[in-house]
Parts: sequence; structure tokens; C-alpha cells
Amino acid sequence: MVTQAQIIEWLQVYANVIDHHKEELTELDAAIGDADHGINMERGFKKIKTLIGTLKGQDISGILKTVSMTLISSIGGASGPLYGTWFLRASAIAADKEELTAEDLLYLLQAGLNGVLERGKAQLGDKTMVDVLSPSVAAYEQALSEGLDVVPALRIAVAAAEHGLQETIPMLAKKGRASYLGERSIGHQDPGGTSAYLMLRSLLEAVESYKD
Amino acid sequence: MVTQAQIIEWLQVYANVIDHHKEELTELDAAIGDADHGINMERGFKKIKTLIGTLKGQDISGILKTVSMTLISSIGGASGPLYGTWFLRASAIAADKEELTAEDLLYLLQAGLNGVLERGKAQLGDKTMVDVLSPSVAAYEQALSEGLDVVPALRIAVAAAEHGLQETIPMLAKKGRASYLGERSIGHQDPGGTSAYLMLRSLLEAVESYKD
Amino acid sequence: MKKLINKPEDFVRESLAGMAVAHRDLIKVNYEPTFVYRADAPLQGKVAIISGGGSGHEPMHSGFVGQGMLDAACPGEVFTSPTPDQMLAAAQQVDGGAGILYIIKNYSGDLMNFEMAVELAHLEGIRAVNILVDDDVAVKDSLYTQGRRGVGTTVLAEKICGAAADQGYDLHQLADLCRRVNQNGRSMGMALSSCTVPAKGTPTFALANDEIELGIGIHGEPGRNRISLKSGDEITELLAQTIINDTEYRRTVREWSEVKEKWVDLELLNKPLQKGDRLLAFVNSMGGTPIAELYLVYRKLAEICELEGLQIVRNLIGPYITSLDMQGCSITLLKLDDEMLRLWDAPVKTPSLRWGV
Amino acid sequence: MKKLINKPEDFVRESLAGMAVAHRDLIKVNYEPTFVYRADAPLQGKVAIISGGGSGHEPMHSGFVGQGMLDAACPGEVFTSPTPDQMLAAAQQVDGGAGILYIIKNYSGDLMNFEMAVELAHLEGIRAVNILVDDDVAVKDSLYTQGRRGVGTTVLAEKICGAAADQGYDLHQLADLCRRVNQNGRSMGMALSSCTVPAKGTPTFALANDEIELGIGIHGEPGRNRISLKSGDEITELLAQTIINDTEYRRTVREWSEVKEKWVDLELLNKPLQKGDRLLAFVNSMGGTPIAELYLVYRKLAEICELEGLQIVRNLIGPYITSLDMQGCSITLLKLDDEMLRLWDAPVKTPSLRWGV
Ligand SMILES: Nc1ncnc2c1ncn2[C@@H]1O[C@H](COP(=O)(O)OP(=O)(O)O)[C@@H](O)[C@H]1O
Ligand SMILES: Nc1ncnc2c1ncn2[C@@H]1O[C@H](COP(=O)(O)OP(=O)(O)O)[C@@H](O)[C@H]1O
Ligand SMILES: [Mg+2]
Ligand SMILES: [Mg+2]
Ligand SMILES: [Mg+2]
Ligand SMILES: [Mg+2]
Repeated sequence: MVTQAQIIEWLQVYANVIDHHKEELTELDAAIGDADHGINMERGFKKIKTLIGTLKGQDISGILKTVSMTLISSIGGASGPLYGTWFLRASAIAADKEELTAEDLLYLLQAGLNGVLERGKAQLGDKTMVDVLSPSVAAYEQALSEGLDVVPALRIAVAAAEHGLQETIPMLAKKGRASYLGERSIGHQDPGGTSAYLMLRSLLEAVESYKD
Repeated sequence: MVTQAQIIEWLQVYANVIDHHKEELTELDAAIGDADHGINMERGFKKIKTLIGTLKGQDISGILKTVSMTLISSIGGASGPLYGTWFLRASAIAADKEELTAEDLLYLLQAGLNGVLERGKAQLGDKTMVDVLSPSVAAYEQALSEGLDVVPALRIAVAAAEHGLQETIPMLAKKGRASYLGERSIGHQDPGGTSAYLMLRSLLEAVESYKD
Repeated sequence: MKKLINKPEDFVRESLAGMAVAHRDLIKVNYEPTFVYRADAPLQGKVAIISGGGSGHEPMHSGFVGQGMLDAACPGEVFTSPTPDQMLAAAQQVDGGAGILYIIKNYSGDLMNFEMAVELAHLEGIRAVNILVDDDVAVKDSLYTQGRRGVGTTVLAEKICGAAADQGYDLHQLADLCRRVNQNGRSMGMALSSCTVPAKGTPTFALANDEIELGIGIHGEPGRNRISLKSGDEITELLAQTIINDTEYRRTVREWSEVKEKWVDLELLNKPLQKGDRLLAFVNSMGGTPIAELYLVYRKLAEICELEGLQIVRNLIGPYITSLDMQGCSITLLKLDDEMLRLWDAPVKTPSLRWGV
Repeated sequence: MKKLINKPEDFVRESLAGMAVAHRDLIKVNYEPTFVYRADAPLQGKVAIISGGGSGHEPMHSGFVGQGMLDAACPGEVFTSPTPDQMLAAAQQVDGGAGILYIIKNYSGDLMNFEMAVELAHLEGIRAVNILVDDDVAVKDSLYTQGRRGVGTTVLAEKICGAAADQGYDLHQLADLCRRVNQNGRSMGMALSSCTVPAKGTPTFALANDEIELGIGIHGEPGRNRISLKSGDEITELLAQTIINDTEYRRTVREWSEVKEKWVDLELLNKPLQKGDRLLAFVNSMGGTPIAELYLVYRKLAEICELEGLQIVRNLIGPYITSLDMQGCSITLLKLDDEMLRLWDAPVKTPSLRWGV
């Protein structure tokens, strides 16, 4: 089970992680993009931080919707609509739910991924956040089918995300700004993939450590 | 006596000297002006070089007038009208003369200086070419009054010019672009003074070495 | 980093504040969400044109808000697409009942944010369509990339469509016109030096003293190749010939279909330039290159076009779509038909483009 | 040195050639001697206004030739005064029988060359007077220097006098007006970076990464002082306050007297700005600074003027009097009276300044 308090904790953890990794994300984007991914994400999650107080009074779906709207209206760039859509679809899945079961979480992760795919039209292997989100959803699903519960399944999902992230390094980018680099995009880790991995890792951390 | 051929020789020598000192004059101007004095002078005297052939058919006054017009219409900046005026006034002195006596040369140098003074309104000590032209005219006059002939008198004039040029170094500029530097103009040799000294030195060289 | 700015995070807002006081008669600026709009908006019955994109390309887009051009502009952070709420709020402010034409430069961020804005506008009962500008011939293929970037043609499309909207074109006609302008425009840029994004504080890329980047994008995105420094004439030749020799360009774009009331994929094809074509030649500064150098480029460009049998009938020369303080230039050649020509000549009165009024 | 140029010695000519083909409808360019003139010159019965100076300040002056502004411009080599034969030839080309007003920036070279041009014009039977612009408050005294340099006010004087000439002012009235504009204009500039003169190929001066030069001239002449890098607001404050607090400025200028038919020395006095004064505020780029930064400066300037009880009623913001690729800006505040205001608003149609037509 994932509780409302754990969702709040997740957002808090992720916001701090983004803050700490701001420079790193921007440097990754400088190499194959326009050097703003960390700045963009930080702009969005700084806003989320200021909202945590008001979020506490909402249910999970409401929280995720507010996060979506906040990210959409404050990040901009490519990552704004992508993360915004991810949270919007997640919010729909959580509608009327007090807590999320392991299965709810699978549907949520799937819905988020599908939102990103529809919005961005990227395919697996295009060197985007899809290359992190997609294998992690698959791994989580597989873990559930093998009877694992939320935390161990999420651990496996995060490991798959990390693996997916590593795999973006040798990829040639075909979507987003990095695609203009052609061959020169090879050898660099995708910034949006990195922030997506951090998002999942933060979720695991929150669910693992925070009991109320 | 200074002959028409020596005047031509002078212009040739001076044009070559300017060519060789182009960089040096520009560097001096970079320090306290706008880094173009060598370029300006070279633009003017490159033109003179191409005219030498046609100058050979003219009398001294005509030659000096052509030089004046050429410099006025090709140098620009502050040095264009100043050297242009110098040669214009010199030309007037040489009117109807086949050759210049030692005294004619005095009047010529005086007239040139006066033209520069009227045109530029600089005073002695303002750190301009006046600080080179003025003492050299005085020295030449003094030398004539002591009974010396053209060449030895010119030698003394050139020495005075060189001395005057050295004296521009500690001066604080009050005319031209260098004046904007205020105190910071101190410690630099005046570029226009340098080209004026070279002009007189070239005259001496031509008169000294060229016999026809 | 040396710039006339205060805190990097305040740069966009403070610059807009300056525009607002400087051009009170022409424009107003709204904050939270941020957009710039015509002081006299909405104009009842006129289609409103809205553009936008990351900041750092000034005067585009905010400097083109006014009579005969844009009704509103949505500036994002520096080099970062604005957000859908800005675009929606701008639409609500300037909609005169005849709908909104969103002119969008083809970058993945701009695309997605504007698509969301179109969806939001429909939810609010505002008619809205999106037309893409993708004219940067430095990007060769559309299959393995995000497709050609939107650059210089954007400025020309905004002017031409702005005039058309003024003259009563409806939303459908305007969308067709805008698409046609885009399909007839081609651009290519180059950089002598990198720009420096205020929030980053150091140059985006490093060029040696004897290197230039050919085919640079307006965010300092890498170009086709990095070559050794060349003369102005040689650079002009390289840019112009790449544009002139550009062959057919085919790609699929996603537009909102008013008829079908859904997103449709459209296959578009640009035809190459041909002898006898009449052109608008646009020589643009990347921000740090002075106009005297642009004229030198224009001189050579005019020579090349003449040799190629292309007829320059209009021109635009200056810093109109910049990349912060980057030194360099871009060339845009837009093939004109009579209609575009007439609309180009129509009056315009904005902070940065003004004639005939 | 990285620039869009070919051989440095061809830069001025090739840039002018570009202007000529780009603006055929407005201007023509003559070579040997070099000058730019209105395509429709001479205009019978109208006083012709001619300005000129070293190149490298584009669009000034060539970009201001056209209806409602200059009749001709004489460009010299980069940062080098043009020559009297250019000025005379230009006068012969554009004189409509009502005489020539030469507008001259106060630099020793320009002064002397234009004085010779005035003398030559008279010899040719053309009426001609010279009015000096000396508005740079960075130069404090006139006794121990060449006097204040002519900078930003030049652009404004050319516009205002150009309109007056269009409206039939005679030579005497125009000279008075131009002198008055100059006496009511004050400017100060600053540099973030040096310019590079093409013929020299290296930066004119060196500024460390954390240094700026305050009170810079438009040729990279050193300013009042070199200080550590400051914020845009602080820089604006320093420039604006120096202008606003500038006290009386007295100097002697040499003008041709039409009445006395000789050179006369005129004592001129600029009065300080006062609360309630109406201003034209001009924020100018030195060439390499993009317009977004200028707006940020303008925002602060407007704030300061408001606090000081000064009323900005018009503004001009952009790169109009530049120093090649130098980064930095200058501020000009011109105190307007009703006549100047009316003339500023009058139509103008030149390559680089255009409204109302
Ligand atoms: N079409 C797309 N689909 C999925 N992800 C994308 C797409 N375009 C870009 N991205 C992701 O967005 C990241 C860049 O985000 P960011 O730098 O914030 O935006 P921008 O590229 O607009 O500057 C990329 O690293 C990539 O992971
Ligand atoms: N008013 C003046 N009177 C006499 N000489 C002057 C005056 N102004 C400038 N000069 C001389 O001109 C020289 C500079 O010439 P140049 O660099 O060619 O012109 P500019 O200053 O216009 O760039 C100075 O070094 C100085 O000797
Ligand atoms: Mg980015
Ligand atoms: Mg000089
Ligand atoms: Mg971005
Ligand atoms: Mg000079």
C-alpha cells in the first residue's frame, strides 16, 4: 500500500533531490541540449515545495493533479508538458482512492508512461525519458506477476530505470534538442532520463522509509 | 638650396618611412588615441607614391599643392587636415620659385607650422605635433641667424624636433583624442609628433644625400 | 559573464517591464502568467495571432506585438518554451471571437506546450489552431531528428499573417496562409561566438579563435559542422548555397483540424527554389553582430541570388531573431507570391517593426 | 578577430554597397569620394542636412539618410573622420539652393575636416554652416580637453532637424534649432567589452572579466573610470545620475557666421536638468548588446527619472550609434520643448529609423 502521506513524502524527497542535482542535470543538458534541464526542473519543484502545506489536505488524486498543473505552468520546455502529463494521467488513476495498492501503482506508472508517449511521440531507443520510464514499468509489472509487494517491486523497477538510464549513453538521440546533434549525441546520458530515474528512486525511498 | 628633385626625393623617402613605421605609429596611437595614426598616414602617402611620376613634371609649389590636396582627401582624421594644411601653406610660400633658399625653407616651415596652429588651435605643450614642429622651426631660424646653410641648419632642426618629440612623453594631452585620457596620457609619446619628426628627418635625408 | 542584467532569474521579467513602460501606447504586459498583448486587444471579429517561445530571441516575439502583426506573445524563460497556461491566458485576453492562430517554432518543448494550449483553449470554448514553422535547412532529415527547427521564417510569417488578420482573413484562411509561408521559407545560420545563458553564466559552447559553427540553431544548438574561420563572402556563399540548393523536404506535422475537431497528421512538402522565383531576403543578426556586417553579407547575398536567377524583391536586415549575445548571422530566403508580397508591404506598428503607419 | 568581413580595407565600401542594394528606393551611394545621399536629392528650396564621421557607428549616419532626416552622410574609414572633399561633393549633390547644415560630432578630426568643407563650399558658392554636437558628460571639462565628445544626441539632432528642414525651416533657423537640441542633450556610455577595429585586428582595450569601463567614448576612448562589474540597475543608476546631476557646462565653439561671413567663436552654456523637464530618453546599444538588456536598463532609467521628477515623454531604444561590436550601452537624455517634440514625432523614412510614412 502507498499512503497519501507517502505520496507527500515522495514529492518532498524528489523536490530536494532535484535541488541537489540541479547542476548535474543542467550539465548533462549542456552536453546535448540547451543547458537548462536542471534549472527547469528546479523551477517546477521549488513551486511544489511551497505547496506541500496545502497538498496535505488533499487526497492522492487531488495532490497529483495539483502537481501536474503546477509543473505544467512552471517548468516549460519539453520536460514541463511531459512531467505534467505524467502526473495528470497518474492523478486520473488515483481518482477516489484513499491508498494505492501495488496494482494501482502499476496502473499509475503505466498511465504516466502512456501520457509521456502520447505527448512526446518518442519511441524506445530515442534517448529520452521514455528509455527510463518504459523498462521500469515493465520490470515493476513483472515483479508483481511474480508475487512481489510494492517495496520489493519498486526496488526492481528502480534498478531497471537505472539500467535504462545507463543505456541512454550509447544511444543516438532522435527526439528533443539532442537529436540535432546526430552522431555527436552518442556518449552522453540523457538529462530527462536522469530526472525520471531520480523521480522513481525518490518514490522508492519515500515508500520504503516513511511509515505513518 | 633645395631643388625640385630633392623635394620629390623627400616625398619618396617620407612615404617609405611612413610605410616602415606604420605599425609603430598605430601602436603609439593605440596607447592614447584610437589606433589609426599609422593607418591614416599610410593611406595618404601610399597615394602620394602613386603620384610621384606626375609630380615630377610640376614646380615645387605645384608639387606641394598636389600633396596637400591628396593628403586632405585621403587621410581624414585629425592628421589629414593638419598635414594637408601644412603642405598647402608651404605651397604658397614656394609659389613661383624654381628652388628654395635656406631662407625660403624657413618661411616654408614657419608657414606650415602656422597653418597647423590655425587649423588645430593647439598650443605648445598640448602634446601634439605642434610640440615637434614648433621647436624645430625655432632651431632652424636660430641656426640661419648664426650663418649656417640649409643642411647643417636642418640637422639642428631635426635634433630639436627629436628633442621636442621626447618632451611630449611626460606631457598631459590637451588636444585631440588623447586629451580624454587626462592624467593617463602622461608617459606616452605623441603619435602625430612622431610622424612630424619623421617628416623633418626625411627632408634632411633627402636634401643631404640627393644631389642632382 | 558580463551582461546588463541583475539576478538571472529576474532577467525576463525586468526586460519585459522595460518594454511595457517604453511602449505603453502599443503593448501591455501581464504577469503570472506572463504574456505581452496589444494595448487595444481584443479586436472584435479579427482572428488573433499568438506566438511565443523561449526568451533570449528578442525582439522576437514580444517586439512584434501590435497593429498588423501579433496580438499576443508568450515569453518563456531564456531558451525554454513558455507554458500552456500562459498561452491560454493570452488567448482569453485577445480573442475577438474569430479564433486564435498559434504560430509555433518547431522545438519539442514548444510543440508540446502549444498543443496543450490548443486543447485547453477548446475546453474554454475558444477556437484555436496551431501552425508550425520548421525552416532551418541546417537540419537535414526529419526522420531521425525532431525535424527542422523554426527560425527566421517565423518573423516573416508573423508579419504576413498579422497583415492578413488585419484585413479580415478567417481562421482557416490564415492557417493556410501561415502554412504556405512556412513551406516557402528556408533559413540557415552561423555563429562566430557562443551565447551565454544568464542562468548558466558561462558560454554554451566553445569556439576557438579561428573556428566558426555553421548551421547553428538559435539556442546555440550545434550546427552542421565546425569549420575554420572564413571571410564574410565565403560564409555568405556557404549559407546561401545551402539554402538555394536545398532539395524537397518532406515531413509530417500535427495540426488541430477544425473540421474533424481532433489532431490530424499532415504530410507537408517544401519544393526547392527555382530560377525566376521572387524572394524576400532576410539577413539577421544573432544579437552581437552589428548591422554594418549584415550589410556586407547582404551585398554578397544579392550578388549570389542574381547569379542564380533569383530575384530579391524585398529585404529585411537587422537583429530580429537573436540568440542573446551570440555573434553571427542567419539568412532566410522566402519565396513570395503576390499575396504574400502585398501583405508584407501592409502597414505594421510594433515596438520593433514599423512601417506605413 | 572574428567578423563577417573580407579584407579590412574593403569593409566600409562593401558594407555601403550592401546598403545601396538593400535600400535602392531610399538612398544612393557615391564612391570616390564616398557619400550616401537621398535617392530623390536635391530637393529644391529645402535646406540640406549632411552629417558624417568615422565608420563603425552604424546605423549612424548612413542609415539615417532619407525623408525627414539626413540628405547625405559622409562615412570615413572606421573611426576616422571623413575628408573635406567627400563633404563638398555631398553638398554639391544635395544642395537645393537653400544651403547646407553640417552636423558635426566634436572630435578634433571631424571638426577640422568639416571646417575645411565649409570653407570649400563657400568657395563653390554653396551656403553652408556647421553645428557641433558635444554632449558626452563623461568628459568633465572643456578647458583641458578637446571638449565633450559628440555621441547620442547626434542621432536625435539629425532626426529633429531633418523634420524641421522638411517643414521649410531656413538655414539660420535650422542652425539655431540644432544648436538648441545639442545644448539640451546629455549622454554617457559604458562598455562591458572592447570593440575590435578591423584594420587593427585586436581589441582596442583590455577589460578583465570582472571589469567595466564607465564613460567610454564611441571609439573605445577610455572613460571616467574602470570599475568592477556591477548589476544592470547599478550601471543604469551610475549613468543616469551622472547625466541628471551634470551641472552647467560652458565652452567655446567655432561656427561659420553667415552674417559676418567668417568664423566666429561662440560661447555656449548648457543648463542643468530641472524637475518637471520633459525628456526624450534614448537607451542605445554599443553594437554587441542585445535589445532585451536595453529594455532592462530602460526600466530602471524610467524609475529613476520618475523619482527625480523628470518626465519621459518619448523614447528610443536600440542600436543607433554603435562602436563596432562593443558590448555596453549609453543613455542620452534630451530635454524637449514643444517644437522639438513635434519635430520628433514628424514622419521619417530612412533605412534605420522609420515611422509615420
Ligand atoms: N519528444 C519527447 N519525448 C520524450 N521525452 C522528451 C522528448 N523531447 C525531450 N524529451 C526529454 O526532455 C529532456 C529535456 O528537457 P528540458 O531540457 O527541460 O527541455 P528542453 O529540451 O525544451 O530544453 C530530454 O533529455 C528528454 O529526456
Ligand atoms: N588640434 C590639434 N592640433 C594639432 N595636432 C593635433 C590636434 N589634434 C590631434 N593632433 C595630432 O593628431 C594626431 C592624431 O592623428 P590621427 O590618429 O591620425 O587622427 P585621429 O585622432 O582623428 O584618429 C595626434 O597624435 C596629434 O599629434
Ligand atoms: Mg533543455
Ligand atoms: Mg588616431
Ligand atoms: Mg530549454
Ligand atoms: Mg581616428
